Amino acid sequence: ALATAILPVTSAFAKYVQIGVLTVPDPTKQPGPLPGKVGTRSPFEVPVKKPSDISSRSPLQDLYSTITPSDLHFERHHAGVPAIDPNQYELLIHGMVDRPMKFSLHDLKRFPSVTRTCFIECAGNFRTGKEDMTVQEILGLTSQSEWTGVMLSTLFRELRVDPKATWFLAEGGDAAVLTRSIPMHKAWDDAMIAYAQNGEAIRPEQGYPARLLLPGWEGNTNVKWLRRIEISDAPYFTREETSKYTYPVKDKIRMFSFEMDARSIITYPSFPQKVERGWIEIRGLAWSGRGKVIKVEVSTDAGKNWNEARLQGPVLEKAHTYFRYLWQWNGAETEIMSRVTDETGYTQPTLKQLIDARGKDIGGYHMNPVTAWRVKRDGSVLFKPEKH
Amino acid sequence: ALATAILPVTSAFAKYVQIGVLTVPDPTKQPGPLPGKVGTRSPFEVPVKKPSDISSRSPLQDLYSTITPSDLHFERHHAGVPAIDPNQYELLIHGMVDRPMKFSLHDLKRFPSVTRTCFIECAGNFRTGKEDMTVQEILGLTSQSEWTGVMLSTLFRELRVDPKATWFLAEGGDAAVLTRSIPMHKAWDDAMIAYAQNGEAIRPEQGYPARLLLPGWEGNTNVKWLRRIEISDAPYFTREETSKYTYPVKDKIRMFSFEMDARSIITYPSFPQKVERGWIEIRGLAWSGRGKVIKVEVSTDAGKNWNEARLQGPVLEKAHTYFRYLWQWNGAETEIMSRVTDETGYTQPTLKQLIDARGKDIGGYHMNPVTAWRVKRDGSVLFKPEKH
Amino acid sequence: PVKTEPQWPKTFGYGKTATQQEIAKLDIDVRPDGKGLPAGSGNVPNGAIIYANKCAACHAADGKEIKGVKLPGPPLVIGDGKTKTIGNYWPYATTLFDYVRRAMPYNAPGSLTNDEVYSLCAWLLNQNKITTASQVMNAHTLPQVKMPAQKLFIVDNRKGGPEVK
Amino acid sequence: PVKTEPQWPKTFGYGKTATQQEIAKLDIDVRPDGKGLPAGSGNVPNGAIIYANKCAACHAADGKEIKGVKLPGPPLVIGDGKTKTIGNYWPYATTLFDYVRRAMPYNAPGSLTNDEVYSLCAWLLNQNKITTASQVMNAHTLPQVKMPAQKLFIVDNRKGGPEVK
Ligand code: HEC
Ligand code: HEC
Ligand SMILES: [Ca+2]
Ligand SMILES: [Ca+2]
Ligand SMILES: [Ca+2]
Ligand SMILES: [Ca+2]
Ligand SMILES: [Ca+2]
Ligand SMILES: [Ca+2]
Ligand SMILES: [Co+2]
Ligand SMILES: [Co+2]
Repeated sequence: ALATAILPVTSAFAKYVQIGVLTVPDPTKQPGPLPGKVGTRSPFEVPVKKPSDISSRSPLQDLYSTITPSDLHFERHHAGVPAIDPNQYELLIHGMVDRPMKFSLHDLKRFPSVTRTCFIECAGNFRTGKEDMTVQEILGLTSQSEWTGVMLSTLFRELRVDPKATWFLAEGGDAAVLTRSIPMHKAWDDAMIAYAQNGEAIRPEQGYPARLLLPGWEGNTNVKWLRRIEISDAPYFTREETSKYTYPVKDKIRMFSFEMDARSIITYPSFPQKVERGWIEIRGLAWSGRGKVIKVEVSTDAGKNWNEARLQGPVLEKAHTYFRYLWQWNGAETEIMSRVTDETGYTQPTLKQLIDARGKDIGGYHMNPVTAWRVKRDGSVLFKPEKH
Repeated sequence: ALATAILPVTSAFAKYVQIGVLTVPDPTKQPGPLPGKVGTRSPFEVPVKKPSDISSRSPLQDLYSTITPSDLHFERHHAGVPAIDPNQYELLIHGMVDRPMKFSLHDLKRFPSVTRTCFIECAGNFRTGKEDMTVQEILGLTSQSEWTGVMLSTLFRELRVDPKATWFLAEGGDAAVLTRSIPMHKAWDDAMIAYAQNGEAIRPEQGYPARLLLPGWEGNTNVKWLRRIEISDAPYFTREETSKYTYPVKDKIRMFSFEMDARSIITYPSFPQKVERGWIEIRGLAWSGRGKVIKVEVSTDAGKNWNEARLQGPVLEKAHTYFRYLWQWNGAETEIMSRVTDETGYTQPTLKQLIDARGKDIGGYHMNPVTAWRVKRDGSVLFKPEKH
Repeated sequence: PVKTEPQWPKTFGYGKTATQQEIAKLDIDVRPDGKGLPAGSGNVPNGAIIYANKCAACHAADGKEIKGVKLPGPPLVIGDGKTKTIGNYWPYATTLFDYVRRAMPYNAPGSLTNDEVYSLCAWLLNQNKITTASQVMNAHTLPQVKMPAQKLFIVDNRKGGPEVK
Repeated sequence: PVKTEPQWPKTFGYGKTATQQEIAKLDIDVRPDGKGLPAGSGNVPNGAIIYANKCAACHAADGKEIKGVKLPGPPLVIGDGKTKTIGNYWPYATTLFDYVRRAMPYNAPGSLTNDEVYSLCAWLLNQNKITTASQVMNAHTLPQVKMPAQKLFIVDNRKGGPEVK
């Protein structure tokens, strides 16, 4: 029962792994399963997303670098994952264009293609309140992939867009038929239509067969299962850009808040991991929706002193960037935390700075505060939730 | 029956997909499956490796960029995939050291870590002989991952290696207990022990829980399921470096041929894809075991003229590098091919150049010839096998 | 002789022209200026009946938050508390038509007629004390509804750079 | 004040010292100079029996290639053709001991005693016409066997750079 529950049993593997037995007594004395058609995970490694009814979160504390395995990419959808037949799929582009057009998936793939690695992050990516929270629970609504597709500008060029156009509407083919209004300049800058993820066809949960990719912008604007683009001279004020993805800033409500501000978090050590006295390599992720990460600082004394961490290269624009910092822990209780600075000079703020800037009724969107971990004398690590 | 055969049915998905039905009539009219713990592939996308008894090959013609999804990474093993319990796992390092040591997986993960993206390629990666061969069949024994682990030099520093040591033996914990002798300089240069692949724990087929990674060197030397390293002042002449992975060069047999010479192939268009008259973006992969790719040239007229292709950045050392070249096909029969030049000035040779250099009895190792595709008048694409 | 990649052509020629009919089938969006609103109309009494039949199960009989109860859908009608609803948070009434027509009811999106959607808008706006019980909703009247929250909304005023805002 | 990462310590202190006993358990490799060969010995007649029982099913009764038949294992004995075998391709006899002890028989690797492996080496070397039928194999004699192919082997002579070699 144990084995059937946690084993990714392929037919080849099943032959060798007895029910209830995860290993053989001595693997050097018994040939294993032969080469297969599709690889497996070790039965000892069971990374999973943490699902709720509306989202599921990447297990960032269990990951080792900047690529999120495609099947662990966070999910946020508003009416489930649609089952789309790629042979029926069409993308319609119309509105302020010389020639409205529709493109099959095959058409999209024929255009000059580009590949870029960048993060996607849900604008509502922050939870707090308890000490026993994992990175996944705090901000697991961000993941990174190597995306391949066609530049949106390549398609717009094909249709001859009216130069007076200022916005476009992107619409999904899911049961929420989700829509967002996007300023045209993003199309001319770096917007893509992605049909591949981490080398293979994009996964259904990430928008199969094609999605909008707006590097660095609110996850919700990266419309999945993209079926239609309408080019316009005004935004549409859809439900997802008025009732949702807006937030109080003092006495006003801010909308069309596209760029994701710079952010970082220590993923090791973090709850529920445990550490031992001595040398510890502190590790984590940093990113910015506005460009490159240029610096990550780590404090191991509750913010009194800050130390510059090493960045794993190549450091890419609008991309999760892995950082590492070597620390000798003397066994005393302390707090560790990280803060990132991006190429625009923006440094990740504290919760207090965010509240000072936006007021007390700060809401749940675009929350990127410095988050601290308490390292206890016994080596356990607890989240330090802050009131807001 | 169709659906059960090809559907990656998760419990969540199963609720919505009826047997025999891959799509719903209109996905905008019916909510789909909710967020899940582990993502799925679209039932319309079934990329698979091509297995034989001893290897399985990556479907390079179906991939879109440079990361190989972990479950599609090529496999080559000599006695199957061992089932290893990570809690029992130990790496022993001994021989010409001040202090022989053993490291648990936990120990390995505590050391300062590094991440690097590079290819692995089997030294025997070349098949030819038929027109209806796919890229996978011709040279599918290469894949690329983002690897994370500890530099071998970090461990060797810990044990204090005798400066007189010149070689080390790396030994796997599989049923072949596979061994290779490696010159010490590779350890001081860029050898790693990798425990993670594409963000998660390394897969069983790629060496779980830890493998040797020797960027740019023969796949076979990247010993998987690494259990032991012995530091020595001479090579061991193991079966894998004498009976195998050696090849005739004129009247001699060349051994310890570590670096993989530069190579490229067009993956689109390639057999069994079909093209249409008009603009075609030719796409492919290029790499070198000696450093960076600096140039890929494409010929669309059977080698008479060569045109420089675009390289997808960032171009990394010893890494699969994606290239693209825009071509207007007039519908006439022709041959297309690519050749790479690496940062050492080496240009991928023709089969004739290889035979001139090594003699007629050239064997199957370290074969990196330029490979051509015939584009037929009807748009079909066939491999052009050359005699050797 | 080594050449480099040719210039891009004026057009690649992939894809097909979309007909007006094909566009009309998908073009369901509605803008605050009323662009996109279809013919038809609806009123509060009809809206009340449709709401009771097709919406109340998830959004409560009166559309209001129920303390201590987690309904399948969010509250839609302004209540005692500060919960964000149509009445105190939505800047444009056209968004209501657009969203309900495309996405509701959650279990059968895209199933409502245009008249039904107009009626639901009439009822929801009236329940939220924005319009009167006799106000008919159609392509002409709906864009004219002035939403209380509209004045609160500002476009992103972050400017990039070092400032925390 | 911003500091950067501290210098690496002389030692991180992770891991444990390995005992000689722990090393001996895994240290099964054999070098051409004989380093690693265990005590024990074997001869051709014993080798013939063990081979027939444990190896012949996969490598043929006489170890030779059979034209038109694909055996589970490769041929081990030099035949008429140019097939690479121990007799015409292997540079060192010690490799035979090392490999057979660690990896054969394929279905039960690591199951042979040292004496059995020495006997198999004696038989295979004799079948390949390298040693005589009376030659005993042990830690002393095995490294002294001169393999016909040894003179053919050269270390990689590619030098990097532009040359195709
Ligand atoms: C089966 C449950 C269900 C039914 C029936 C249902 N809804 Fe909903 N409704 C929801 C859910 C869940 C959401 C939130 C969806 C999201 O956030 O993506 C929602 C959201 C809404 C919203 C947006 C609220 C906001 O503040 O953003 C409106 C308006 C709405 N529904 C109106 C209706 C109307 C009108 C009907 C009937 C025609 C209806 N709903 C029927 C579940 C339901
Ligand atoms: C169940 C089948 C099987 C049995 C039994 C078996 N072998 Fe093998 N043998 C193989 C296979 C398969 C290979 C090739 C393995 C590889 O290439 O990784 C092999 C390879 C070898 C090689 C290396 C050949 C070369 O040219 O590199 C030798 C030597 C060898 N076997 C000796 C033996 C001996 C001695 C025995 C009996 C003790 C034995 N084998 C029993 C299947 C078998
Ligand atoms: Ca930029
Ligand atoms: Ca270099
Ligand atoms: Ca419209
Ligand atoms: Ca909600
Ligand atoms: Ca040894
Ligand atoms: Ca073989
Ligand atoms: Co979101
Ligand atoms: Co190989």
